[in-house]
Amino acid sequence: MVNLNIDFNGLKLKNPILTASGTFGYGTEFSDFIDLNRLGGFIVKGTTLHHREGNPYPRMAETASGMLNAVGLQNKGVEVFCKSIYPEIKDYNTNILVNVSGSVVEDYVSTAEMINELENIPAIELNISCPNVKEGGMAFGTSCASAEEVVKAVRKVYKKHLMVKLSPNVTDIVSIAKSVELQGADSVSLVNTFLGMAIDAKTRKPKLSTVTGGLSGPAIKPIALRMVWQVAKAVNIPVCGLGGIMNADDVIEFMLAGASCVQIGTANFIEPDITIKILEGIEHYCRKFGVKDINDLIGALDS
Amino acid sequence: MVNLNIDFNGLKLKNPILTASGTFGYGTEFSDFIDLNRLGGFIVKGTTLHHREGNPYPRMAETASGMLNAVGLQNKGVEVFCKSIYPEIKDYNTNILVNVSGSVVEDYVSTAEMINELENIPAIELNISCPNVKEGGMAFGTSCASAEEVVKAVRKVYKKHLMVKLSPNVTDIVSIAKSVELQGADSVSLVNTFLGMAIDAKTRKPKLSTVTGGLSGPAIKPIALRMVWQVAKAVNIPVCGLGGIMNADDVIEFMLAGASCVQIGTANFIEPDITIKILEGIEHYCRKFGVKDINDLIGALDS
Amino acid sequence: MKKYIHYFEVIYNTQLNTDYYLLKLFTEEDLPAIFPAQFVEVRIDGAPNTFLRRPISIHDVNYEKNTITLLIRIAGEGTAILSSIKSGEYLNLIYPLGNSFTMPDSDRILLIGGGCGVAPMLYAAKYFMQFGITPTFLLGYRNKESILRPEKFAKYGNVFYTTEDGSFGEKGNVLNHSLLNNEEISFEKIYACGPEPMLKALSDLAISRKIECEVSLENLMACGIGACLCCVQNTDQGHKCVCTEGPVFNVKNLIW
Amino acid sequence: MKKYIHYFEVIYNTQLNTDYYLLKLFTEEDLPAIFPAQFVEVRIDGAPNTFLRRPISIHDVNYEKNTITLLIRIAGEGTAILSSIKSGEYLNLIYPLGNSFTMPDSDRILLIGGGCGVAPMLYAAKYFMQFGITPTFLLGYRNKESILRPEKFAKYGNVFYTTEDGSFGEKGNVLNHSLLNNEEISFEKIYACGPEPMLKALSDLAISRKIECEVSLENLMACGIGACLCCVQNTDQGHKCVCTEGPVFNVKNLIW
Ligand SMILES: Cc1cc2nc3c(=O)[nH]c(=O)nc-3n(C[C@H](O)[C@H](O)[C@H](O)COP(=O)(O)OP(=O)(O)OC[C@H]3O[C@@H](n4cnc5c(N)ncnc54)[C@H](O)[C@@H]3O)c2cc1C
Ligand SMILES: Cc1cc2nc3c(=O)[nH]c(=O)nc-3n(C[C@H](O)[C@H](O)[C@H](O)COP(=O)(O)OP(=O)(O)OC[C@H]3O[C@@H](n4cnc5c(N)ncnc54)[C@H](O)[C@@H]3O)c2cc1C
Ligand SMILES: Cc1cc2nc3c(=O)[nH]c(=O)nc-3n(C[C@H](O)[C@H](O)[C@H](O)COP(=O)(O)O)c2cc1C
Ligand SMILES: Cc1cc2nc3c(=O)[nH]c(=O)nc-3n(C[C@H](O)[C@H](O)[C@H](O)COP(=O)(O)O)c2cc1C
Ligand code: FES
Ligand code: FES
Repeated sequence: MVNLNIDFNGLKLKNPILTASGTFGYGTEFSDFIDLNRLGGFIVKGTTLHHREGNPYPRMAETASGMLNAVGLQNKGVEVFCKSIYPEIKDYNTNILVNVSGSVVEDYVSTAEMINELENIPAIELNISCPNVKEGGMAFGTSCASAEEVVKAVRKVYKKHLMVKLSPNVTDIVSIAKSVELQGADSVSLVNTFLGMAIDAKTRKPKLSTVTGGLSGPAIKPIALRMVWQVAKAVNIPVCGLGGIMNADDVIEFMLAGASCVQIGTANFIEPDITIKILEGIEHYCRKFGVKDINDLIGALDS
Repeated sequence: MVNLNIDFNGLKLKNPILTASGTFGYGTEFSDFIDLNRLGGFIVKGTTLHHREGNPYPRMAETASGMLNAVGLQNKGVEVFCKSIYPEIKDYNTNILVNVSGSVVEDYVSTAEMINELENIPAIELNISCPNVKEGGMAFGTSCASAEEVVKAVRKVYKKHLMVKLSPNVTDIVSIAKSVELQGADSVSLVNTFLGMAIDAKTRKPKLSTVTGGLSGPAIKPIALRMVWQVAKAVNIPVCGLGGIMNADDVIEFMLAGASCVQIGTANFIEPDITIKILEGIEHYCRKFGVKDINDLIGALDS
Repeated sequence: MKKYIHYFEVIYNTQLNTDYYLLKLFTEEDLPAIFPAQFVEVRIDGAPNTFLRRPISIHDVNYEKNTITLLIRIAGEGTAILSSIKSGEYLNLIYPLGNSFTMPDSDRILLIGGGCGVAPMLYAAKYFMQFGITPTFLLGYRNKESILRPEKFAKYGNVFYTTEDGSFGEKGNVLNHSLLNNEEISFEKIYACGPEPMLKALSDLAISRKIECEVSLENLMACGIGACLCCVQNTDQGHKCVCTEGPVFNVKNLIW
Repeated sequence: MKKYIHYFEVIYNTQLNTDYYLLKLFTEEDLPAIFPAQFVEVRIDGAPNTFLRRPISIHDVNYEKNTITLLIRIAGEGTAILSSIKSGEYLNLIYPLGNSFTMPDSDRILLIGGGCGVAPMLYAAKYFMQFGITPTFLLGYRNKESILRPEKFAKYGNVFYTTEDGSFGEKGNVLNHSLLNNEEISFEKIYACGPEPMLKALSDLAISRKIECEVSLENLMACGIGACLCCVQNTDQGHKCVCTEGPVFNVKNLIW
């Protein structure tokens, strides 16, 4: 038997497979295809203090081995989440994380405070890296000072596991990671999407209503992997790695680079049952290569 | 007849198609496949003051819709270039640019000085963005201060067209572009490769001898296009766009985003005659959409 | 309604005209109940630019033979790959997706399809027919050559045509057809699918004439199952997902 | 030597055993002169992870029929796609690439191939035979079942085998074969291709016995034409490109 349990700085994961915010709805969208209870956890949609309609369509463009999105944090706001959505999902036997987004520090704080009250939500993922909202999001994640400010404020009110999601659109992701660690983050997740753009040569128009959007999918994997490797070496809190993961080998690579767990994002769109296939692939890998405990892979890159 | 001529801040291009440094050797490698005289120009390998053996192998890894390289500026040094290589290529009827790289400011300056003497080299491309050399390269391109320093120093000795090649591994490429403009760059080219990494899950080893390397190819196109769009809006010097261009539509997209000319990089490896196919594709596009002058496309994004 | 991921074997792939192909697909699994205007998400293997699945309407269903039929118009790389698939090969489908046309109260219903928008109308008619409802079809094409499966449509209702060049049926587009412009003929409900400008014009007409009208919309989709929120349509209740809250919308709720 | 980009039609694709396929390819263009150990760069269409071409040795050439033959071992996605290509389909090749084995002075030459490394040896022998040279082959395989095209090799020289399990020829790897360990038999020159550990051991042996030895190396290639400098091998003259200054190196110049 292979041990897949991971103690992610207090968060008990039955395996390293989580799903990425904004790509997995509220989990229930996938219950026709997989048993959600088998996941290490899932992270629900970006949730903001107030209801948001998101950006106008078109919100999506396909690119080589990837896609751009400009959803813009469409969600019904944290109150509706707590009242109507939480009760529907709270009894899954897995870790449910809420991805908390905002445009001003106070919004992050108020949202986190409300989520803090939800018994079956053991952690939030603080999204300081959304490239798709004008007012902020990514802006918080692209300088140490602003990242510190928001993490510090949220840390005061949020008592459970605080994961901070980093933006890859920076010169030096390591120093941002260190800043949020200093302010008491329990873990970091990386990466969010890369700011990109697509144009229709025929119509001469941008393919997204917002011109730019967030790039995800296998195209970004090599950059994401490099960032995880750099950050994992530099901080003492654990790292959740993501960006373009499509199969079990990809997960192993992120773990070897230093991630203690991973998130599956865009891949869910193509194979709604990919998480479970990957989980089985990981078990297969461990058996094949004699790995008895998945923890042995974390940071085990032979370089 | 479609006009494809472009006056790129004094550099006369017969069409917007150049080739990217490090992907086109010294041009002659491609003479079996295309007539080099038909190009708008070509940019030879990264050239340094002294001979460089480059990095150990493996230097290459394939990724989804892209590749990582860690060549590390292998070249025989500027003296050998001037004495042995330049005479072999100088009579092509196209613009030959030398990509000038270095690890300290003085090396850039000395190299640029020597190239300045070569009659048939109308421009250099200052590479402040190579991610594959430990000592510098990219470090110059990731802060405004260091970018300014090297451009200022080279500007003093280099009298012809000075193109500066920017790194995409930054939070704010626009401010770097503005800095180099301020120091007298005649144009900017972007992007160089993204710092990435690949791991072999089976052997647990990095796929590159240097662990990290530069990501190129269609995977990066959406990010490169966004950066070109941002920079072209912000500076008054012209922009040469590159990153994942594989076909004529890609070129049109870069031009609509604001590039006055483009470079074809990794695509040359897969189709050594791609430049000419793209050139013909652009003519076809212009005829189809009634574009009489290619200059009309520059920055003509309808957003 | 439960969604499935099944492999289907290609029984045949027939070219209907320059741009259109008919794919008959068989699965060993039991087909779930499928409703009119529902669609599948097809995985397109083998090209870096067709990373995401492609949404395609369910054109026909045969529960006895466990087959579904798709009508494919070549629009780009993904549909071009589909058009070249050969019998015996397999396609991976997620289905059945989306809501569906609602049941009418009478058989005074008109099914309007423009171009590729005729695809869901065949199965819609077949479905309604189970309930004793015989619809009228109004199908718009570019010209006579581009008309798709006329005998097949004729089986399930009265068919009227428009062609842009007048080479068959009435000249013009479906909006110009006398059926719609004859105050004598009244329809309880119109169901339509086709290019957005056509649907918009139809919506105006239906609203002004107080005819119920449901349209099946297209949108760019990443997931097809309501998870990504990429495929939104603006409505009087805000952004709605075309993949789960559509593709069918009552025109009175749409904000175009 | 001029290089070409040509389309080739697949004449046949035969599976030789679990991992190996033989592809015969025809082009309407005139074949240029091809030298032993040269290779092609095949474009692999239809998968995002096989973005770059794949280098494959030229296994055989028929100038009358304008065909070349490739021996493919499934190593990953790209070679798997090649293994499933069907006759009548087309492959895009850049060729002929690389330097080549140099001419020997006598026919006391030994061609050593290990596993997939046997690929270039067939054409090498055929090429040398034009000059009246009949080589000796020493081919190493895992077991009897994995032996490739024995009759074909037998046409061009004397063939000796090793198998790891001893099921055919001598047991062990090529280095263990009595041919190489019999002081009576002397070869003027050895040509070899195969896994790196085998080539390294052979190199030591050749150097210590003062036998000329040329090896054909593999390396990861992006362009195949000397433009990218990705495929370097360390030598006593510094980094050399395997694609243009190789794949053939004299072992005395190699720094492994
Ligand atoms: C609910 C639904 C049902 C559909 N039913 C059918 C059907 O029965 N038969 C059929 O042939 N097609 C149908 N389509 C359209 C089909 O999904 C697109 O033509 C296909 O995704 C294009 O893929 P491609 O790779 O060939 O083209 P691409 O290269 O991706 O695109 C080619 C062009 O088509 C546009 N396009 C791509 N996807 C869509 C889309 N989903 N909606 C609108 N425009 C798009 C692109 O912007 C581009 O201009 C349906 C779409 C939806 C949303
Ligand atoms: C000059 C030359 C001649 C060759 N001749 C033949 C031949 O005649 N027949 C044949 O079957 N193969 C030959 N090869 C090897 C062949 O190029 C690789 O097996 C192929 O590129 C693998 O591609 P893939 O997509 O199937 O595997 P990938 O998924 O790309 O790789 C699978 C595994 O093979 C390794 N690999 C990939 N490419 C190479 C390479 N070029 N050298 C060494 N290891 C590699 C990878 O690191 C990985 O571990 C030759 C290689 C060279 C350089
Ligand atoms: C459609 C879509 C919506 C997303 N929404 C969010 C979000 O609300 N909050 C967030 O932190 N990240 C969001 N992301 C980013 C993903 O969680 C993830 O960081 C990114 O897609 C990279 O992983 P991937 O390549 O595996 O998809 C979204 C991504 C996509 C594609
Ligand atoms: C193998 C290789 C070597 C490169 N060498 C250089 C170099 O010497 N100098 C430089 O400025 N850029 C170098 N580059 C970067 C390219 O010029 C180009 O900026 C990058 O590849 C992005 O373009 P592409 O996606 O079209 O390849 C190199 C790229 C590759 C793939
Ligand atoms: S396509 Fe993802 S929500 Fe509709
Ligand atoms: S593969 Fe590019 S130089 Fe050899």
